[in-house]
Amino acid sequence: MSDISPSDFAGSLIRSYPTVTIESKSGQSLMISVTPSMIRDVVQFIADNLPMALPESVFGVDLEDDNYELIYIFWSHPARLLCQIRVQLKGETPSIPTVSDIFPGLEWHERETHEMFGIEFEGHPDLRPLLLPDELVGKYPLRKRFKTDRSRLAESGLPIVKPRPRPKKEEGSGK
Amino acid sequence: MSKLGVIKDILQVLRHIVRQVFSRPFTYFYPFEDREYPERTRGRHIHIRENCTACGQCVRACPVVAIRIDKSDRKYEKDAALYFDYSRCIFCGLCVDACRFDALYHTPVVDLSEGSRDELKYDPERIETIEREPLEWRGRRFR
Amino acid sequence: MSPDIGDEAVEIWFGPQHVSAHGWAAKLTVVGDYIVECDPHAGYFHRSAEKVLEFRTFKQGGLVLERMCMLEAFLAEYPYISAVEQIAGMEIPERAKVLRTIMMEASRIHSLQFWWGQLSAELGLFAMTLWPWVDREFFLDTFEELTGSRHAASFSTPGGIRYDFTDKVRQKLLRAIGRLESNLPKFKDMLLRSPTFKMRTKDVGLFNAEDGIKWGLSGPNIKSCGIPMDLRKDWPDPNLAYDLADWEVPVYENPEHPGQSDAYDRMVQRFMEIETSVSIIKQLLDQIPDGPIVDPKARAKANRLPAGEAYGRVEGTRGITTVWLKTQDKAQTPWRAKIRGPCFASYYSLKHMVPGSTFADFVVVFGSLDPYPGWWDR
Amino acid sequence: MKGGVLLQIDIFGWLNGILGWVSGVLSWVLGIVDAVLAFVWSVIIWVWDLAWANFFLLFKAIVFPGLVFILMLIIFDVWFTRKVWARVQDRRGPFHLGKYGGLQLFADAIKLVAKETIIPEGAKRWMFRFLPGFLLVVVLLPFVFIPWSSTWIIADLSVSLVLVFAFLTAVPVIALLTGWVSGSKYTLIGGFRAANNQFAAEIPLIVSSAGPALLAGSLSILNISQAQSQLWYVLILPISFVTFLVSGIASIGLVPLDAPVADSEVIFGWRTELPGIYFTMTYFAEFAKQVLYSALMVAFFFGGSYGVPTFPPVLNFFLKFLVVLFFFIVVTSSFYRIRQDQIVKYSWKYLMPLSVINIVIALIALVYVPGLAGLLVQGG
Repeated sequence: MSDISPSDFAGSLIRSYPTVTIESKSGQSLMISVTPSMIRDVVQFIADNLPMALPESVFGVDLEDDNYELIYIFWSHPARLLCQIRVQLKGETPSIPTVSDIFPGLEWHERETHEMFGIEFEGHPDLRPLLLPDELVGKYPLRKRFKTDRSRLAESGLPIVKPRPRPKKEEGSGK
Repeated sequence: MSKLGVIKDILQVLRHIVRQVFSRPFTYFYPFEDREYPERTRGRHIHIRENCTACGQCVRACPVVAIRIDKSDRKYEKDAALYFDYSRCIFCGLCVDACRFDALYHTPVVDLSEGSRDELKYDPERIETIEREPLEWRGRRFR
Repeated sequence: MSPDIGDEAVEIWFGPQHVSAHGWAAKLTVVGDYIVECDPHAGYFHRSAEKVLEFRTFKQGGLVLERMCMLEAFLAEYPYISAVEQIAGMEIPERAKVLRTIMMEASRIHSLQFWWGQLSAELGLFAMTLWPWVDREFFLDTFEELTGSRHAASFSTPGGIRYDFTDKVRQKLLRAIGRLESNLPKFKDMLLRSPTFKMRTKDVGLFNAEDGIKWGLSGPNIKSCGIPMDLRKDWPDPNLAYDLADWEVPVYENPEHPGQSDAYDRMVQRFMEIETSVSIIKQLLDQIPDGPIVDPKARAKANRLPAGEAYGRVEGTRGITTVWLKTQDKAQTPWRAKIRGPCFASYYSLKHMVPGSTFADFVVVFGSLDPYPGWWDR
Repeated sequence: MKGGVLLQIDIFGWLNGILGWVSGVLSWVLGIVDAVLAFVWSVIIWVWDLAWANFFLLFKAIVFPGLVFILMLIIFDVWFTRKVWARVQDRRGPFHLGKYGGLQLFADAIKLVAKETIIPEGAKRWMFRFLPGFLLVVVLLPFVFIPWSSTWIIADLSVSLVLVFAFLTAVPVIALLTGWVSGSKYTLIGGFRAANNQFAAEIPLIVSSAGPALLAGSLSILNISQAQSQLWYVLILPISFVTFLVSGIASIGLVPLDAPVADSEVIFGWRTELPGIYFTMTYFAEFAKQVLYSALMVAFFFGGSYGVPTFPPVLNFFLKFLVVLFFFIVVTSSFYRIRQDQIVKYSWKYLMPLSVINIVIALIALVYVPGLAGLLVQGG
């Protein structure tokens, strides 16, 4: 089981999908950059060829100006290999095919990414909001555009809480 | 054999329980019996104004914005009027670490509960002293 | 609701006001006494930690992380600290490495003790809830002696640790471990030999290792299937000192159903975890090197980090706990910090694990996964 | 003017008449009052005479083995249970109010009674208010048959054993009804689980109490307890005692078999929606059943009031009762809760055959072991 080495795995992945770029950070981790249309193929390849691939997480990163990066992380215990798949996305509400049918554990991670970044996952069975209250649905809080200071709080739709009064100054202060 | 083993297990469990009944309880009479607080206990702070230079490092280090230094407050020496908001403080100790002038310390006083939130906002004079009302119960005074 | 169930199905909300649902809720569809569908709902504890981390400096970030799970505070703050250290390229003093490892293992024992007490409470035996909690109290005393706080320790800092070991801490830790070791046979009798405990937990919440890994489960939940998946061995961290001790990954495989795990196996597995942690602590206590606990220059580096990405990982009590960190150049705060809590996967896997079990077993299945709402709601 | 018009009305006579009329009415009213008072007085005299004539019975019914004593005993039981559970769990239990926390329970009761009565919208209001009190009454009734000694017993019937179980059969029905009328899914589940528990435990309970009845040759609890002057039945029926204890726990719904009120599964079962005072009643009823089963076990298996000969019989009974109650509480605090289908399975698979086998073995032993039959005293 543990015969597969990171270089072997990277080689076979390159042979199957030549457009993928692979970068090896250390002996144990691979960085794979793919295009959004290929993500299902690559994840399927990992499910088939990487023994006991544990889907660790999927999350987005806001790179500003409607650029997003989506990172899929898989960990294989027998191969001692960490795979990071990176996808660059662009657009107001970018979309990408879902992989939650290949790895069910990623279903909720995709749900969370959807509500936090507004990234659409095509074919996802259930894209209800996971963590956020109803007032914040469609606001995408983890985007850098979302401001959290009190002056912009009204936009979020949350009830406005007045800041608590500070302790009063002592009398006889200078100014 | 396994059925008899079950009976043995049941008796073993009962033995542990009965032995427990006649042992000393672990808890102590909380408000009336004092426990020993270690030296490093991160309780409420004490501010030593003679050492304070109002540099504001503690304010910068605080992750929850619980400290405020009022530099326009002329009543106090060296312009250091330190306000502490214990309704926000998480007792992380970063302010004490950040202070280079030995002006801010933790004390082992951990029971800070008050009737209202406003009383948890300590003014500069209160943060400099650790006077506490002793607890009274049935005519006896504790701590 | 699938159409063949018909009118017999009843929807029952389990939580969030339920006694044993502290901060979570699941919508169960029940036919007779059997659950046919489970829809867990998250978000009742959501504190937007990832957004909060974007506004906290790197020294303050660990405080946010340890509030994700107070029970394993030493472990929970570590992945963030580790990621910061990787980006800054810090070297950690040897003494800090060993002390960190010792306290992380102590924290793991403490968390496991809390968990088995909680499972006992869910199974109706409050004696076994409070006995481990008494032993846990000694660990809390140790933490208090060491860091000054019983739960929110904030022990590690980028570049080392904040509080040094003293003789008194060492004595208290040894006392806590000694008491735990003397009581373990009693606890094993009460749990693993108790016939009613066997009745309730055997063949309850059974899953395959392959399914479990696909759902994202890790840690003791997967190890109880017989797979030695443990980051302490697999992912050697230069800032920790697990290689100084001689230990094996604890793995329990039930001969009755190899490759599968039920609630009872998870219980046995976690007992073995405690024993492993105890042996690691005992070995490391003899090997604490002298020296500084923190390098002030390295710690000052954490004020402003260069641009970079890092993935901090640690084997938590409940599984793989990670923080993915991205910084921009001369950043005081992270650009993006993603927290991966181990219980996110175990909470999700209820959806697959629960259907088919009875309504009464739901709490057992849930409790046996060692859930902590802070890890999935963050 | 030839004189004025004659006054047609003799005004003084009329005034006199008023006086007479008023005095007549007054005497009539007084007569009625008098009659009523006389009737009340005669009733009082009659009751007084009756009470004097039956003073002993009334004293028994109200004070000593009766209402006051039983209520104090239940209160003591709650305190004792809390203390023992606390010790088992390494705690101290209540200790603030009174000596050793003895008044804690009264404080709890005052708190619970003072709570607002909230009746759920889907509940049937009348039944919801009626059932908890009815439950308490039904549970308190069997105490009349508990033989604290041959004199200190309120009532003795030749079929009191049957009657006790007849009363106790009503309890799960009340639980099921309470769960039903509360209008909540959890209470309904709890109610069905209570019925399920009774379905599991009723028959082993009665079968294992049939052993003492057979040996004593009587269905009266007094006679059964009196028949053990030579030999306690626990020596020949040890398994019956265990099955009685286990099925008693199941019938009450205490911890290892407390599926009806399992708090981690169905919140509080059929008692989930009950507010303050109604919850207090059901809570008391549970402890009353615990007291009742402990007393029954003493009467059936531990020789009733026989024991140390120099002690008064009631004291003998009471000391044994305390020991059995302690054992009862220890058993209920040392095992994990089992599932309701397992309760049914194990009661029917093990408890009932075991209790029957014990009786058969005891009867065979009586026939073939010489000298054993002589130790048994045939009761009434």
